[in-house]
Amino acid sequence: LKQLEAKQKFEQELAKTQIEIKEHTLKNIGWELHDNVGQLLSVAKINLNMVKNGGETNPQVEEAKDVLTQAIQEIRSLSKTLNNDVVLKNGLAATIQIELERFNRLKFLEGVFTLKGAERQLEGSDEIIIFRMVQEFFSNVIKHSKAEKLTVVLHYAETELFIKLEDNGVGFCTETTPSNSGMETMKSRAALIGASFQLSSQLGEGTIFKLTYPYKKQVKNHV
Amino acid sequence: LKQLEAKQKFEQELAKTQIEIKEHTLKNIGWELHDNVGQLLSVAKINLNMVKNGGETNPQVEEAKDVLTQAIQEIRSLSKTLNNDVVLKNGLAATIQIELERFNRLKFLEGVFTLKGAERQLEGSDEIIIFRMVQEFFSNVIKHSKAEKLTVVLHYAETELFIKLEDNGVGFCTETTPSNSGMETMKSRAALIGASFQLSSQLGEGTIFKLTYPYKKQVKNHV
Amino acid sequence: MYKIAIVDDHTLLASSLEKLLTSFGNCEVLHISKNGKEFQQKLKTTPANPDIVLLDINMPVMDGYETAQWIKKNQPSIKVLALSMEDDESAILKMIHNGAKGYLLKDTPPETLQFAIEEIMNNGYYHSDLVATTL
Ligand SMILES: Nc1ncnc2c1ncn2[C@@H]1O[C@H](COP(=O)(O)OP(=O)(O)OP(=O)(O)O)[C@@H](O)[C@H]1O
Ligand SMILES: Nc1ncnc2c1ncn2[C@@H]1O[C@H](COP(=O)(O)OP(=O)(O)OP(=O)(O)O)[C@@H](O)[C@H]1O
Ligand SMILES: [K+]
Ligand SMILES: [Mg+2]
Ligand SMILES: [Mg+2]
Ligand SMILES: [Mg+2]
Repeated sequence: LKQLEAKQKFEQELAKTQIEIKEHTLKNIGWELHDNVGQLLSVAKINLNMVKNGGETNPQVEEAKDVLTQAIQEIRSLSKTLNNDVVLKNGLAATIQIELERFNRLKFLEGVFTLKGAERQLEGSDEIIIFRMVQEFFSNVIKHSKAEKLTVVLHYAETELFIKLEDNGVGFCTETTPSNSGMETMKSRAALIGASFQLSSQLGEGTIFKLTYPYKKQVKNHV
Repeated sequence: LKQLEAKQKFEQELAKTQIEIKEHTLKNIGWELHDNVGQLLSVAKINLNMVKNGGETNPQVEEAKDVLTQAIQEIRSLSKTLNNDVVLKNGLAATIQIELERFNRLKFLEGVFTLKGAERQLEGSDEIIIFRMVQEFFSNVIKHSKAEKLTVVLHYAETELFIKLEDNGVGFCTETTPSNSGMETMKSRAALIGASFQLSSQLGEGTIFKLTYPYKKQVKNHV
Repeated sequence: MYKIAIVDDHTLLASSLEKLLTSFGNCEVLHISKNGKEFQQKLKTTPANPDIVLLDINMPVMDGYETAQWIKKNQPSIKVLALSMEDDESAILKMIHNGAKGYLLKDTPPETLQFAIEEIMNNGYYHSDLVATTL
């Protein structure tokens, strides 16, 4: 028993270490992108803005300027993605929305978000686990569905949170398709936070994911 | 007891979830940087290369091109930072080296790396924990030391790995300076992997960190 | 001639800005500093005070927030125009709170920069759309 405990403690510390390393990496990247790449692009733009051609504008220079403006904008959005990592900071709804915005921005598909009811702050750990489940569904949509549209409804009802995710892609036969580690992990994690979910799909009909999460005791309104 | 076990299982799953979210973020960033920002910059450069000015080169356009080349280079290096996250992939020595290269590149300080003996692959979890200890020392050097130089020696001896980290910064009084969470975590983690370390410093003398890690049973040569 | 000082740790960006300001014809760059501390030093050793400081935010040693606050307290006649990569609300609010008369992003078109300088010299402040929507 003692040995088992020690092993568990070790595993936990190892996981914490890995999170720290990744956080460190994300921070470095954010910093470098913003303070280094972003500024270099600003320098390039300042230079191009000074190009004088006897009053005439040069089409190539103008195009280069436009492209640089886009690149700088991309870098700003990327910083947003980086910060999105901290689920608790913005709350579940905003975090999911930022993910959808990314899909829209990169033209992966059209993401549509609806919030019903008043958002509540759930237990932090549960928000993280729910977000990761949503993220796994999104990954599946991107990887397998060929969908053009992804609809997300978050409904904060009186005693529970309902989430409905729906794609309009190729669908799959839920009876014959073996679930892989993605869906298996979802199942065990749903159980862990006392949530239940249901995945329904048919070939050619798109895929729907429905999750129900009953609130735990201490609930506050989200600011 | 059952409850404690359940709680531990939950904590572990939560940590895994967080690691997955961060990995997802890192992957997205890598992709977006490479396929999106990188491409935009290439487009800008192609445009600038087409600027004709009656045979004469325009100094602002030339400068903009140089700066873009730098930015593209930065983005390539960033991908390296992104991938460096996976400690086990390159082994401990290479991972530390990439971190030092980053310091050099961003002109934080001069990082000098020496490898003695033949590198061995340690247990994966132990490499991760050792790397994180080294990273914490590096963070302290950047945050507190005002050092211009950071020397790293990895010595793979017969039965143990010695690591020596040294900065030439302001130093601090180890007796009167309270250790914070950084150093405290280092202590408990060293114990966890059976390593011992020693931090010596004096005001105005720089700081030295020495770690000894006795190899465990199964050791292989690193490829 | 408007007398301008630049405070930015990104030396390449600072020197590009200097060229741009000089090209306006009515601006003269007195000095460039890599952080607030260096700027304080330059103020002491340079006879003429700048009318406007183009002030970056993220800098080592002494950042833009601290520098703006110091200027507000010790050199209130010098006008701060913040010039940063940062486009988030809290950065804008903090700089304006610390006395900045305007806030521009580093990739702002030159006409806007020139206009902002004119406005600050003539009216005491310039609030771009970015700032206006934040306040
Ligand atoms: N939205 C979807 N559209 C179409 N097919 C899907 C969708 N979601 C899941 N599937 C099918 O269900 C299978 C199982 O999904 P699951 O997430 O378990 O595994 P995976 O995505 O293949 O791999 P991973 O373990 O990396 O998640 C997929 O391989 C795919 O065939
Ligand atoms: N290389 C160094 N040079 C100078 N001072 C140092 C160095 N390393 C540590 N210190 C001093 O020792 C103190 C304790 O370090 P420690 O890593 O425990 O905490 P910290 O870095 O302040 O905070 P954190 O918990 O985020 O790591 C520091 O606050 C600093 O005063
Ligand atoms: K900045
Ligand atoms: Mg999957
Ligand atoms: Mg520390
Ligand atoms: Mg800066």
